[in-house]
Amino acid sequence: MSVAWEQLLPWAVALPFVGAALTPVLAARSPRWTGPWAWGVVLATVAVTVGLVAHVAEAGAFTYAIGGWSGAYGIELRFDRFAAWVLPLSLLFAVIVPFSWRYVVVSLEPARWGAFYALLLLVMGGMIGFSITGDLFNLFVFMEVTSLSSYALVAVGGRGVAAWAALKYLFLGAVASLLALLGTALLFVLTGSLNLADVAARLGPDVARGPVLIAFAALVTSFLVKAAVFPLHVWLPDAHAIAPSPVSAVLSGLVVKTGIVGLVRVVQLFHAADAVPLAGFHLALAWLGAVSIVMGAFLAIFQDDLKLMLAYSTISNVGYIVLGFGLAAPYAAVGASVHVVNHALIKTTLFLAAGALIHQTGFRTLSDLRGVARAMPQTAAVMAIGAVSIVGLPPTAGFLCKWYIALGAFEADRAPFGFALVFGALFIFVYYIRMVNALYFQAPVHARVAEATEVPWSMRAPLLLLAASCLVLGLLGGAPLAFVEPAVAGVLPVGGP
Amino acid sequence: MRTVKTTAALFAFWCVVVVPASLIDVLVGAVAALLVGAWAERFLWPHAGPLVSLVHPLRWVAFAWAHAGRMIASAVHVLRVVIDPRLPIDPEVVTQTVAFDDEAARVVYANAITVTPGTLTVDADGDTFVVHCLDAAFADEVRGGALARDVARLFEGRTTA
Amino acid sequence: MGVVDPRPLLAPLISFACAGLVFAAGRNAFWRRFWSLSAAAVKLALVLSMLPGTLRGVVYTFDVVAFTPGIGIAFRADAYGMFFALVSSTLWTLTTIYAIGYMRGEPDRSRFFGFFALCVSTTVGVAFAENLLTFFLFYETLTICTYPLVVHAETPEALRAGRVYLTYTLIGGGFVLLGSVMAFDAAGTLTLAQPGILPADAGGATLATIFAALIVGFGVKAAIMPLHGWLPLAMVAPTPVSALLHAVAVVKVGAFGVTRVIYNVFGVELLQDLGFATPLAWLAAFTILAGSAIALTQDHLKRRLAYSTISQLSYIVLGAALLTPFAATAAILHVAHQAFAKITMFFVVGAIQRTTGKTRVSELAGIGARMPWSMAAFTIAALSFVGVPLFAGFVTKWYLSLGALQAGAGVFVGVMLVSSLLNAAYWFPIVHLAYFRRADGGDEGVHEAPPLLLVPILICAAYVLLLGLTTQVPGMPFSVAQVAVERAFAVPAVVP
Amino acid sequence: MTLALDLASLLLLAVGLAFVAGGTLGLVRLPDLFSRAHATGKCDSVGASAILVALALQGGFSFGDLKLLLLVALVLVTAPTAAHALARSAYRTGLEPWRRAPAAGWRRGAERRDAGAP
Amino acid sequence: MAPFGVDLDYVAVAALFCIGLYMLVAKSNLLKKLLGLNVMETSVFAFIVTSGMVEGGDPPLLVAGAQPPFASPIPQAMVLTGIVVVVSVTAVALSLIVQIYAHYGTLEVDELKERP
Amino acid sequence: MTDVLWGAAIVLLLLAFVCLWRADRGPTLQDRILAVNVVGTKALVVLVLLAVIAGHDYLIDVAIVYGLLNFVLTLAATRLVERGRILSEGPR
Amino acid sequence: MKGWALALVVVVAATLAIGVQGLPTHDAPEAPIHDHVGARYVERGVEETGMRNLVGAVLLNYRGFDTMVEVVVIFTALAAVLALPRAGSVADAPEALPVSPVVLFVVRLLAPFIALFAIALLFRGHVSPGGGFQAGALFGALFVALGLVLGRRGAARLVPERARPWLQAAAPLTFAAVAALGWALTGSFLGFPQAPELHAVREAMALALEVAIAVGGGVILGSLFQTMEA
Ligand code: NA
Ligand code: NA
Repeated sequence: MSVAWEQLLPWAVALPFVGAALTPVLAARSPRWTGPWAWGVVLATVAVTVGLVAHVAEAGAFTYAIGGWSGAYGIELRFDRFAAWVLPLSLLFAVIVPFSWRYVVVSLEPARWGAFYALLLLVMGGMIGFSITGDLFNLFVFMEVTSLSSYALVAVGGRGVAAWAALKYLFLGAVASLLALLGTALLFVLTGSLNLADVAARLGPDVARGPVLIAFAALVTSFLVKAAVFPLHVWLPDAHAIAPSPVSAVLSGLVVKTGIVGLVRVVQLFHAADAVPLAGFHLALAWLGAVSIVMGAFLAIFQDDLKLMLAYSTISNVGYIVLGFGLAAPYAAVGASVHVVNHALIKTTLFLAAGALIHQTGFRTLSDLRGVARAMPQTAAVMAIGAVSIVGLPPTAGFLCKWYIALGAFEADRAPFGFALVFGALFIFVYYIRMVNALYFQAPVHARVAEATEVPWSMRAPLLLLAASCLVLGLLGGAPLAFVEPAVAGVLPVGGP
Repeated sequence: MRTVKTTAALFAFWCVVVVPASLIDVLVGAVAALLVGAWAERFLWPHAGPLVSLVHPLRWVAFAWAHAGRMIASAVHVLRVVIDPRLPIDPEVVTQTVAFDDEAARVVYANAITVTPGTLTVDADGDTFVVHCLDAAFADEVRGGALARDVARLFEGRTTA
Repeated sequence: MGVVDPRPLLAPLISFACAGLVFAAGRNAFWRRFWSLSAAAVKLALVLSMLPGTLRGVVYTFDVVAFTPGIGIAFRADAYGMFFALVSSTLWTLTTIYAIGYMRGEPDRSRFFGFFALCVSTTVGVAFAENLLTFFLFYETLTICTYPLVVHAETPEALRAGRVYLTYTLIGGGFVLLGSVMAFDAAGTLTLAQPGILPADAGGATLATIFAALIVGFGVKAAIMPLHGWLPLAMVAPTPVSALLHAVAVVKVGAFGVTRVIYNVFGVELLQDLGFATPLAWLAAFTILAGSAIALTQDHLKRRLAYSTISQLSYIVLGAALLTPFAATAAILHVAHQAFAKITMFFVVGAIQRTTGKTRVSELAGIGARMPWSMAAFTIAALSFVGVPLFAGFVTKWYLSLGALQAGAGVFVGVMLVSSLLNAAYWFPIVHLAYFRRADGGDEGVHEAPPLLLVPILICAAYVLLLGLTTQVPGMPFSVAQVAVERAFAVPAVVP
Repeated sequence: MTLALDLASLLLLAVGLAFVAGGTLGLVRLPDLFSRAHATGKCDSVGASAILVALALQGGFSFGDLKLLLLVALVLVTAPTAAHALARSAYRTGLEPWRRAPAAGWRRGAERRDAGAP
Repeated sequence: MAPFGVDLDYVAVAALFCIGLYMLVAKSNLLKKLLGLNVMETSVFAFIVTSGMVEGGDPPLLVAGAQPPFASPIPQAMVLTGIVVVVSVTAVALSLIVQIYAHYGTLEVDELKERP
Repeated sequence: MTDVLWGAAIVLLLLAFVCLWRADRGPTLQDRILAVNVVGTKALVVLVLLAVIAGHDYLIDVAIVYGLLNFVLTLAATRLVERGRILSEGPR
Repeated sequence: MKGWALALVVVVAATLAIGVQGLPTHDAPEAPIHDHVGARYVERGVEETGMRNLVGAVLLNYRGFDTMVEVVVIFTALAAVLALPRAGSVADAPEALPVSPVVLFVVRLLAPFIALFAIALLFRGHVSPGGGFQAGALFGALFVALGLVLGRRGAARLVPERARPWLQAAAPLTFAAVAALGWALTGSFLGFPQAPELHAVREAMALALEVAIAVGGGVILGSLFQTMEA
């Protein structure tokens, strides 16, 4: 029996949304079942997503006209290979949701369980929609679903500090959204259209350059903020560190990637339109990426708080991705695309493992967590595997990303970025080594750490699964490349390698 | 009974807002008014019916007339005050106790004070009214209680369940 | 002649698997030892099984995965790689035995032996790497796997040494990565199967950058001065670690990398045209002399050994940088010679430390009487280093001098001579102290090292003797080195 | 008739604007929340109502303009109520009403009362 | 309106945008910042709506008697959606502000920064 | 006549800006709410003016909605303040 | 801070001033906004959607997907506020402070009219803009106002306890249901049938969406305020 996968595309968005809407209804009757329910919804969505991805891998990109209004006359979904590459990230929710069961039961009163899971599902649905929509305004609305639920998820865990971190996040996020809306509005005024492809087609040479440039700058700035590229990262560290660990995983691993996806979409649009000086822009992007790598890593070095360190590391890793796309060379773009997925997986692993350590010991700084590896060998090992992966040591996938991006730097005759990339990575070594040192090679200073027990299986199983995935993704090495290269060829101003 | 009255008032309102042009408009209005009227039972006054129907209509008209006059007068008064470069005010707060039998009377009194020149109801808690007066003359007026008597007369003979 | 065969992949994988089993063994000493030893044996057997083929000129290859054309993970056991793999797997077997004895009663032995196995695994991986990418992969993994061994004691001193070690090696790794990326960009391939891949028309600046990046990168682990700062500090590690890693695995991987860069990335011909090798040769010569000079001033035994290692490694670099077949032969041979001699010395120093607690040269008076067998082995190694004829070290120095003359750089012969004098100056006092001075404490009884320590010591010492005596015996390292040199220079190596 | 209506309308409009302006002036000039609430609660509601009635008279009064009267009722009910709610909130949260300082009394009577105040 | 060749609507929009931006950045009180944000958002909405107007155009209600040209319906739909989004964000922001005030007793950023 | 109405609308808008000064100045939160409420009333009138000027009856509906929202939001904000949920005047 | 802010504003203002050069004069009928997609909606909107109010046609039909996501945004706001920890009482908060009887009276007086006016807006949605959203805003205001004056227990009576979560989820769920129906009828997600014999279905679908937006939006707005105020 053959499934008409194309017909299922809108349901990849609608399923999590419907699931989210029903979660509080369920919560009113029995809060206990909201977790499994959310998991079920995630699994169903993932099933649809995976089917779609397989379909695209086989049959290529396709569009879906919502309501039958095709082209610019309605809203079009576009499932291209780039979307197919980033969409499987939603798989991570299938691990994060069960991981958070324990957290939810221990830390939240039952009245809030439904809302918590609903927010997780909303983040997921928003991200999926964001990745597949072919409409500028629709992009904005989906971005808002993700952003709004992210703000709230940051604040779930505590009162003062958490709310303050969430509000800072909200303010910057709202400004970013506003910029995206401004850019969308300008492009709409200039072209009379909201459809990405159509806008690109209508941004002819007779369209005034000034407003186009402003629209471009507004959109790009917006997504750079969402992606937390230095120096637009200021919202990230507190938000990601203070949020509950499963949420940190979602935010750091997944939500910042919407900024990247948005960036790719914008560049795609403006490249097709040939309306702005993209070469200069790419160079600027590369610089931002390089600075992010170094500054993120540099700031991470000074963090004693485990999660804060991971948060800064996200800035650094996003730097890799942005640099990769900024180099505008096929190899670099491949590396950046791979790193989008790679970093999501690894950062999820790390944050969940950090969460497990904090959950079991009650401590969150490296100096307090010293020597915890003896008491919690499995969690510590997951942490170490994550560290090795994110540092990008061979034979992990992280290495491959760096390799490709550096290669792209030389390919594009931008050798200095190759240097920056390679040696920026050394900073990252430094703080992960600090982490491994603290966990493994230093004696416990707290009895609670020395006597901690391993996490319960509902948390441990996701951790082990993730760690295994990190290794597999690394050992698979180039296997995904066969998929990424055409994906990148479709979204970049340059052909595939 | 109250539901019917509410529904009737609502239907009249509907006619003003929608300006029915077809039978459908009327029917929908009637049904909607009935539904809202029924739903309003959940939050309207627990014991009494709407104000309008229970007060002698003529008294009400007279009071409303006076009310409108007070309103305009007070607006004129404030206007005079604020355009006077000296800003001739010397506010004073008066606390007054007036016993009304009726919740509606209390509200009407509070409102009447507010729209009377130079006075503003700051608080109304049971029988106690706190009035902000722009100067002593108005304070004395409030203390004199003429307005309170007017309102009391307006509600005289009204039965409260 | 290339033959597809999984053994070049299996050899490193064996100890990877073994490492997992050792970690899993936890506190169970039997299974820890069992897995460690059997992996060592299997690996040695695997490598040896390829030796006959290698001597016949067979090259075993195995491609694991190709990411894009020219980039992938692949293994290839050529003669030079075989040579290096043989040395390391032989020494691993011996060191494992020694370490079992040495580490008795230490905490965290599973961690120790697990990472120990991983280190050797990566070393063999480096030996069999078909391309620079695979090479780099193992090169970096080695860095990470060594770290837990360096900081094993978990003292502040150890942690500091670990930090310094990582700083040096990771920056070095960065340079290697950079050089590799640029090389790929220039050549479109990274294979190490050719006598040089870089095109001459890639541009002088680019080629110079690649050369500098790769040499600096590998030079860190090869401890070429001034990149050697980590090595003396790393001596804080347990002695088997110093022995294996700082005599064989880590440092040799660096030196091996340098030779790979010279012979397989650039190629002799291109380098001769470019002239990049000359400064490298001078740097190596400087390191040889300066390392020895500093060793002379060290009283701490392991530190003296460390500076000696720095000096000795540069023989290999110098040999490679001279770009002549004789010098190349010397370079390759020295990989084995230095390894066996130095490991002998470390073993002995470790044994002394374990049995008597002495760690300084000045404390060794009369030790020859107390530990006659150990000190005999030490003496053999010292003689070899000094370059006394019939000992292995002499062979190296002889060929190196020939190579220098062949290259028209006679000055390096002078360097050899001065170095030998310096070697003598810092080794013989130890021998003298050991045999010709009486201990102050009067504790004159024989306290030889326990058998688990002594047996590896004696085997290594015997091998040092053998290496010097058996240059003409097929199957011994010399013959393998010859095959390797023939490949690198595409001419039969002349045996004088 | 139309002229008369228009004139009435214009007059009401002018008066309304004057009241609104007065309310605004009061909002700016008056010394504390309570006195400002006087200004807005009265001037603004009356002024806005006047303008709305003026608009209802525009071009004759039609059935559709009943809606405008609805709006007038809304404004007349809500503006004073809002002013009251705010004044009450300020009063209950402890805002002291502004008093004219004795020395600056603008008429003699003020001093007398202030002297008698506790 | 475009006297002196200046499109006054655009000027008003830009002015509103800048006022909001100033409030957002310069004010220390969180509520004022939020207000500034809303002013900025309002300016963008105003931009969208005015851009959809047309000289002498009717609203896009095709009832009897309506004459073309009509204002474009898309900007109005966009703004309706946008307003709802902004209201939602504002509601969440207010909830967070309520939390912050309950915890710290202040809404001044300068003071919040000093709290742990 | 239309010009007169335009003029009235502009005057009202200017007055609204004047009110915003009070909203910024305070000093109490109630002052600000009051100022915003008054701005809302003016905006309502402007909406009706526009409705009459352009003949768009639907704008009157909008004005009614606006007036109601203005009232309810004022009450809601007042309530939040008097319940101590938000208070802009932090300790000085 | 102020200086920086001012500098930023100046930069932004300058950028905007330069940037707007060349923006199409709005109001001009030949602006792109009027001649492309917008033109088609004006031309064929009534025929294609059956709605005379083109804004409604865009909201519910042409760009109904946006609106679906938008109601999800409202729902997100609710979930967000419900997920937050309860604010807890401020020590000196006058918890039992009763609402002013004047306010109570006025709100009670207005409430039924507000409700009916909201319904009127909904009912007239097909000829005047807003419809569902304005009605939703009014319902929201209504719930907020009643919640204010009635207190916790009084407000709880406004909507039956068990119906509340369903009403809160009404808008997204209705959208999904309508989308599914359209999927079944026309083969496209959220497709509205155009066949003449299905016009009644089409109207019912649009009405369902409007009602769901109004009621769902209103209930959510009310819940938001109550949660915040509590
Ligand atoms: Na509508
Ligand atoms: Na919408």
